Amino acid sequence: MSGAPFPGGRAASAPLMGHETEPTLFEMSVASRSAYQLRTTGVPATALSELVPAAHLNPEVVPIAEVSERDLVAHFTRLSHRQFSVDLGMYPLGSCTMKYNPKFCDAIAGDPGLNAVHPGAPASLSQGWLEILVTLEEKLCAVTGMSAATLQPAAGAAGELTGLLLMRAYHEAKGDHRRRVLIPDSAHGTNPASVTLGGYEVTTVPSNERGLVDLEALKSALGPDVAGIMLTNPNTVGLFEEEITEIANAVHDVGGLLYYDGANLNAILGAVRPGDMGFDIVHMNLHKTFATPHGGGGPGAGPVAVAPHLVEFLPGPRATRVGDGYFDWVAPTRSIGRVHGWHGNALVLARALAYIDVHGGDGLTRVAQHAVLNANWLRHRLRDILPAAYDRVCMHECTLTATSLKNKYGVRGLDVAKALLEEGFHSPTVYFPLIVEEALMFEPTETESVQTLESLAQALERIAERAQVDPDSLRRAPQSTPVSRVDEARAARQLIATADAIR
Amino acid sequence: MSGAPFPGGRAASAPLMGHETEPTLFEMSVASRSAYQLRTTGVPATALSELVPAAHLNPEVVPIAEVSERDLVAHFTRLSHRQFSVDLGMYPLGSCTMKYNPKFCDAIAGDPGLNAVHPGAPASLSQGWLEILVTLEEKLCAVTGMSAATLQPAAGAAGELTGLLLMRAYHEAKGDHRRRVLIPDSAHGTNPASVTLGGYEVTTVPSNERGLVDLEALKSALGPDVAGIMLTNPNTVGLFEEEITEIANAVHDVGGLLYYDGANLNAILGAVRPGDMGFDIVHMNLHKTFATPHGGGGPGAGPVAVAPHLVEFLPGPRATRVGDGYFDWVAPTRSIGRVHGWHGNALVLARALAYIDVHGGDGLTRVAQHAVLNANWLRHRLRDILPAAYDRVCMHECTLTATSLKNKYGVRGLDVAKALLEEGFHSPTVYFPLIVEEALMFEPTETESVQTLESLAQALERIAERAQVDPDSLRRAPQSTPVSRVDEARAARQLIATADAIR
Amino acid sequence: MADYLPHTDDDVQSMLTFLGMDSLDDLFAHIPDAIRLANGLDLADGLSEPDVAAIFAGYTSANKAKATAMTCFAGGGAYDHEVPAVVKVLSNRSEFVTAYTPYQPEVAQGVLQAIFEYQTLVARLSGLEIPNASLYDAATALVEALNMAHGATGRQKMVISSGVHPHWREVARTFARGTGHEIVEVPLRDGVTDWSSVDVSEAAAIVAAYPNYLGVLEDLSAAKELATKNDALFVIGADPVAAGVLKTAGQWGADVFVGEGQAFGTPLSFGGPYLGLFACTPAQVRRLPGRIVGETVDSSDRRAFVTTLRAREQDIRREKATSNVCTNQTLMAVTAAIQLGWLGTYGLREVATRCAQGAHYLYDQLRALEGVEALSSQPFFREFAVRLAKPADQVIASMAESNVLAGLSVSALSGGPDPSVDVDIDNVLLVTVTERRTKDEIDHYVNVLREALTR
Amino acid sequence: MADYLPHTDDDVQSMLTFLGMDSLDDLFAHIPDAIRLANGLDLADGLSEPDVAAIFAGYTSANKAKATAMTCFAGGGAYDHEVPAVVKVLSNRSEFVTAYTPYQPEVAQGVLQAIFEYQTLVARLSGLEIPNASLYDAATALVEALNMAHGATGRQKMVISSGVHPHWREVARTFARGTGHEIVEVPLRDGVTDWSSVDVSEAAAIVAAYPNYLGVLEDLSAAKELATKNDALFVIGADPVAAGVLKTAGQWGADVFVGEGQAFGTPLSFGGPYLGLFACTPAQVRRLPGRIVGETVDSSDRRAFVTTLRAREQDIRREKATSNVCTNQTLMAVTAAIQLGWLGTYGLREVATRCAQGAHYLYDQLRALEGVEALSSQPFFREFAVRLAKPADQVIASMAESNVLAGLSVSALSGGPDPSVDVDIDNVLLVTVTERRTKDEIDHYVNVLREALTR
Ligand SMILES: Cc1ncc(COP(=O)(O)O)c(C=O)c1O
Ligand SMILES: Cc1ncc(COP(=O)(O)O)c(C=O)c1O
Repeated sequence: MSGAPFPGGRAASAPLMGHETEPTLFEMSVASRSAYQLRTTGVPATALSELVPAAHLNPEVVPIAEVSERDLVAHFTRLSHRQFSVDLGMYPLGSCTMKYNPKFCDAIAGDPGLNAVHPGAPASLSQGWLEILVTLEEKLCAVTGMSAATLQPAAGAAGELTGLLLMRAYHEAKGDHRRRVLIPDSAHGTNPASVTLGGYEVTTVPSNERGLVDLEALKSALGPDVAGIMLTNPNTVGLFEEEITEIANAVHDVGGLLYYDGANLNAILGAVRPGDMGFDIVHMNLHKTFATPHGGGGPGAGPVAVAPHLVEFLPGPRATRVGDGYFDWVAPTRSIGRVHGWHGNALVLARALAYIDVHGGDGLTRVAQHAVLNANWLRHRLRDILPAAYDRVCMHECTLTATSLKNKYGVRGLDVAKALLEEGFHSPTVYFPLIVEEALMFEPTETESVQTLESLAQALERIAERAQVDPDSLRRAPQSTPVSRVDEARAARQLIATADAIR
Repeated sequence: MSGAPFPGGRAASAPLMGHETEPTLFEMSVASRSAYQLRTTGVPATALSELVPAAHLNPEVVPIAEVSERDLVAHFTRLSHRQFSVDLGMYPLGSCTMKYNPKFCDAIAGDPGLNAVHPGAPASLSQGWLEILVTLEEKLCAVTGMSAATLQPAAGAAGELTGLLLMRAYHEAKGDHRRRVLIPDSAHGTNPASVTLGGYEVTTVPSNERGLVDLEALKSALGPDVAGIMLTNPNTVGLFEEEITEIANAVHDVGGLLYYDGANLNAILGAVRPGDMGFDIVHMNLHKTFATPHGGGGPGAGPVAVAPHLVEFLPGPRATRVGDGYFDWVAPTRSIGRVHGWHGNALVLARALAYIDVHGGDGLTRVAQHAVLNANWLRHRLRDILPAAYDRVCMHECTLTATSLKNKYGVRGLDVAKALLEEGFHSPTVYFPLIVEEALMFEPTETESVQTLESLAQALERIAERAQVDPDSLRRAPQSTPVSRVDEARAARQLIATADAIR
Repeated sequence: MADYLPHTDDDVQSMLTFLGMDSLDDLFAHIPDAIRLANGLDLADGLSEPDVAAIFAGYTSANKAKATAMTCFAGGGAYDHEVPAVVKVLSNRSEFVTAYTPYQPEVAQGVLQAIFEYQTLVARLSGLEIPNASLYDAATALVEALNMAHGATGRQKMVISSGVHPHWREVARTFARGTGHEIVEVPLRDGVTDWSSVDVSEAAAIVAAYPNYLGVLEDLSAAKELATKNDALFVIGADPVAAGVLKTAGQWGADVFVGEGQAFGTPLSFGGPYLGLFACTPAQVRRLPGRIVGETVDSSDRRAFVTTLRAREQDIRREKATSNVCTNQTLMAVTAAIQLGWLGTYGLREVATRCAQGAHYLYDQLRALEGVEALSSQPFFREFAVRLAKPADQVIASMAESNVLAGLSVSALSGGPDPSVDVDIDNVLLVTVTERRTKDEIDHYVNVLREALTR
Repeated sequence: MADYLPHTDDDVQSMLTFLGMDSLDDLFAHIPDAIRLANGLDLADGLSEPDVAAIFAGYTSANKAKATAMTCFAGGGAYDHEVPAVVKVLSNRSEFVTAYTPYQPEVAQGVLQAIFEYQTLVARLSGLEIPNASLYDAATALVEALNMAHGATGRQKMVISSGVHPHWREVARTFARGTGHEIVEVPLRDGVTDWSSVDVSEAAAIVAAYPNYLGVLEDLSAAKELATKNDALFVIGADPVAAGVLKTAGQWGADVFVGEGQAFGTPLSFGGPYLGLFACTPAQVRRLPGRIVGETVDSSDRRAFVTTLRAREQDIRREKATSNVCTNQTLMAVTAAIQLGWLGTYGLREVATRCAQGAHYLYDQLRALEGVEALSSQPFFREFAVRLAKPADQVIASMAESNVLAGLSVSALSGGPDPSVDVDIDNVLLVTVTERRTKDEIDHYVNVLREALTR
């Protein structure tokens, strides 16, 4: 007898040594084991029952987990070895701009001079932070060609909704109650969802055979009840809306506003600005264009910049330059109010400012140039196995299609995406945008070298070859990953969202 | 044609996605790519040829590598995924004390208040550092029962040689020129190598059938030409030299000194001190007992503590408490001189002090107790498949033997060690100490839980079973690791020590 | 000129040649000239990292209030808790930091399992079965709860205690501009919500705070009863640290729990990125906002994790989605799982207890000070409000000179008068004590405050 | 009471039961009572991490000379170079930090390949074919070089230029106590080694420094000739940063190169852990000290790396080993590979060039100062010695008040009179400029020094 009923502690779950599963923190837990260490305070250790009435005390102990620091480290280090990341290799997820995240910007955010500041400290005691916010706002306006911005929205979708509320405030201030917002059929799902939350109805505008907004269809959808249109340019297919000025005029003509979904801003830095295209409201995804890390699904930051006629409505309070080198919080006169519990994802904002400062105007321009160069090189390189949905010069991403593989060998885009994992690359975005059949959307970003692009192309060539020779192996892919293809249907059928769920 | 002759950038080399090799930094290099960014200084950029005579300038450019920061990150992150470590799982290497290295101690060493101090700064400007060194010295003396210590030696072997030079200085100061140093046959290889460098000859003392120094053989090896003896206690088999007092008396009786190899100090913290056993000189491996990380083979730190009669010979200068809260560098009166370019591996020393402060006397005592408990539990748990070379209570490590597996199935200790890698554990130390046939030396350390020990035991049971059923598979192990069994003979036959070596 | 671009001039040339182009400009030729930027961006040229670091050194030195330089007694939803080195190191593992949302579960088990563990902890601490994978912060989590209540009841009226943090209420008001919700704020009397003062009939949600933002522990039974009686969802915004020892939202009968998870391993960070905690009853699962990770198996029947119930989400349901949230705060959720793993069951209890002990120790001393009066006589947990003889912002400014961040001015927090405070709000100071505050620091606080009041 | 031990009381009890024991003491029962500690260690009880952090905060604030607070013009073998965030992050990957020496190559390819890359870089920078995997530091690397020379020639006489760093020479003298080497130190004249002043016949090694520790670039042809003529090994201790632009040790004809690798990514660290660089000609490979990594294949013919030529090492050869070194400085070697990868071919050249530019810019201004005299008229690289009108330690102390670390006192470095300096050594200051020093900082230095001299 060993006295140890539940074995643990193996590294077999780390792919370094095999493909077994890692226990959960709760499975590792052993009663009265612990890791925490707290400061000696000297504060009288009065029993809690003397401080708080019994009615408030939980009669039960809420179980967390009881593990040693050593096991905690092993567990999360092993989990990290089961996780792909930009730092491990190319992550060509279209629409996600998974570029290299400079460690320098992380170091900036890790400085206690920034991260140990309480958000409720008076402005006089947090001048450095206010200056960061003001400076970032100014630079984002320079990049987008807008007048002012709010930095509060915590991600792109939050920026969208903020933008729609600004649109609403603008119209309502004029006593103008509009009903609809136009959205192209290629739009990202957050756009229509935000429209609903903004209190508007969605009118979908079809794309034409060139993958662009159908200008005639757009015009016929317009009317005095249209509050505005949400676009991203380049659009989600990776193509530039060449008739953007005509679109802008048409929307403005009916009194509508133009909203720019900044997810694809990386393509046009230094080349063209949303403001110059006629947009009134622009959100940016700092976690895309400005290289702040995605964190496995956030945090992001979705600042919203606006044209002069919308500045008075911006969320407040806004860090503002109020005097010679002095900054204070000022609420815009007709502010829609806060859209975040404090000032936004501040450390993400600081990272983005550091990124902008390092690049400067010249560097940001090169960023877009090389991002576009890479996408076009890849598109052209892959033309024989995965043709582009729209075969012409694209911007920072290229939407390819696996229809011919599907028709010939029954290999779907998803299978290609999964097989790519075995080849050491993250998959592209699959089945988005919805308007392209068997879409595989590759966004290489500017930080990948041409060697890496070539390597990706060769991997896809090998996969195309396997499609011919052994299509079944692709449908079973991936096999060399920590787990093989995951049963998503089962997860949805019987929800097990916690370790305590009844199975 | 793609314009990219050398593909790169795949993560396939990271075990997460497969088992391919990672290119070298040099294979990734592309002319005029770069990552570095330097401060703008404003210093006149005079041509180097105007500053340095042509005779000194290298007419050629020394090639380093030309990679982007992104590729640098991917390369070394992928390499890290090809590397086992304590943070990933149990690392029961006997004699190496691979315990958990607290992240707190790393944070201490990462503070610019310590790591940005120039070693040549005057004492008045580096009082914090001097206080750290003095405090650590005092605490190490309390742990070992000695009078004073030098913190300069950079690892255990450096400590050994320093100790031998102290031994020599002691004898020579008395005009006593001795010739030999005794070493048990179970000693670590650094011991005899250090003896040679200390200018002495090695006399090997055999172990008896209990795995301990043969006292009679020792006595007969002693004589007036013996400068001293080097021992570790517990010895390298993991057993306590119970006759240590008799040994000490015998050595002292001929005027010799006792040197304590501190590699195994973890076993006896708070239980017994080398000074009380009669040792005159003690080195410690802070990278073992005091949990400073091994760094893949260093840095370590090997302070040497001595009894009163050796203090005057210690290397200098030594940080010394010279007044009320003031510290200065003082050279011992008959110092043998420096043994390190500066003050030793200072950041390692700071980590060790933090570790000692967290544990305190009580915690260090528990460390040894639990380390010994774990080793004995494991020894007893494994008795049926891997019997102990000496079957009785051991200290912090247990030396088991695979002879029966070898005799029965032709499976060697090395095969067991390699198979263990497939099971998610690092191998134990194999074939050391030399006096045990097919030795597998396990040192679980105190930071592993009994669950982990049980898991290890079950893995070894599976391996023992495989030895019976499919011994060949063990001889081919490991297979699930980044590379399979490595051809060591070929490496030695044709040395390829650099990417430029002729193949 | 600094950047992170790999391409050499030769690379660019050969790539252009491959594309049959002459210059990088050709790639942008299809953009109409009229809108092309003629002279690039109106931004200075790039600087090297160390040059930028020097600029930021200026910012950090201008941040006088950093908790490393000033002893922090400010709270109000943002707490100065111990974050040990081990948690920082693990949560900074680049695999977690530089991953995207786990779209390909086969190579995202690390993040997915960590979220699953986070979800388990949120469920336990909230006492509610269905957590999600995180939201932006507590304020926006409250908005999602209101949207859920609207979805569940079809009603628009949201009855919110003014004991809910003023910023959360403000955010709720902002988003109500789009959803059309009617926000009814219920005043406090002696620090306790006076539910009887408003009409709660036809309410979609009854929202209470626990403890409320002024620190008071309200008895929530009455609010629960109101919610039940009126078929409204009962939403509790709770301090998750308190959940280490106090009744959980579930125990009080909540249908929805929202909270701020910053306390679990995320530094003060000037307010973000923080962590919106969210959990609800199984009855509301199809209305859950954001992502949720579920357990399943892979094709070899090994346990695996995956984001699930995706049919609620915006990328699939588009304008009918339960929420528009996409990118959320995963890294903070992973961090919370790590920090809670470090604290463990008894560490969390210890932190909660020490917070309460420190707060009460300080409170008892302040009550004896001239010019300081407790705002309410109610029980509290780890923060409390006092009414000073002087404006709170003046006191904060003068205590800052002694490197004490005295707390938060309640009028600054509320942006003016607020139904939560029925006395002169300008003089109300919200004081918070965490487990990091020592007796010496607290005693020093008392002395410095005494001085500030008599100055 | 704080520790990192997992065992609960129950664990301990059940484990003891498994062993048939009653208490932990039983495990130590075989240790004779006479030597057992009766009352434990004479050390205070353990403190929690934050308590210990508070103690260390006291130490760090007492370290006035940190380069973050004082502009560093000190060098002498320890340099204030730029270490970017990316290098810190990568070299702190816990897989590198918490691994042991790569005894099991199948799970140590990460460290092994990184060392292989490091070795390649050392070979290139030294101009010698056979590097090793690192030694403790430059001083001990020099000792290994002397031992190699002894092994190669059978001789004991080591002729060392006093341009070699005083500490390295002292370490050589210390270890010569054991090996019995005769250390002959050669004086400098006007900063240049006067080889003719000593008898080099029967020398095992001729050791020169490049640049020498006073910054001077000596022409090493004469020394090389002496070595050749006397069948001695020619050992060069060179600044590896200089190797970015200056002649390599190999180009000067060295048989052995030693150097300090701290400049490659390791912070000043109060002197350690640093990195002993070592390389030699193929003729000496069997005498190589320490570990060396070689390329080979695995059983599937995939490229793999492994420590090789192990037959030289102490664990196999024991008392006949080429060296006693076991644990070395791998993490610093890995860090050097990363830092050099970041610098790249042209970054290293740029760093070297900027060091020289800064040093000459400062030198030119100092020459114009009253009370400052150049110690030698010879060419130098990035540091130089000046003779002041006042004792160097006084000047350093007074410049420190303006937050300038003025340099190193050569008499402090030498521990007294030294054959390298033939003037009043107390007044000699060694001044260093790295690529991090700005023109403003250098100009400020000049002003502060002027003040210090006239005070
Ligand atoms: C085109 C587009 N719009 C909006 C978004 C939403 O951004 P976020 O995820 O930051 O909310 C995304 C994110 O993927 C996107 O690709
Ligand atoms: C028993 C023993 N002595 C000495 C040493 C040498 O220590 P170091 O590697 O620090 O030089 C070791 C290291 O493995 C050891 O195990």
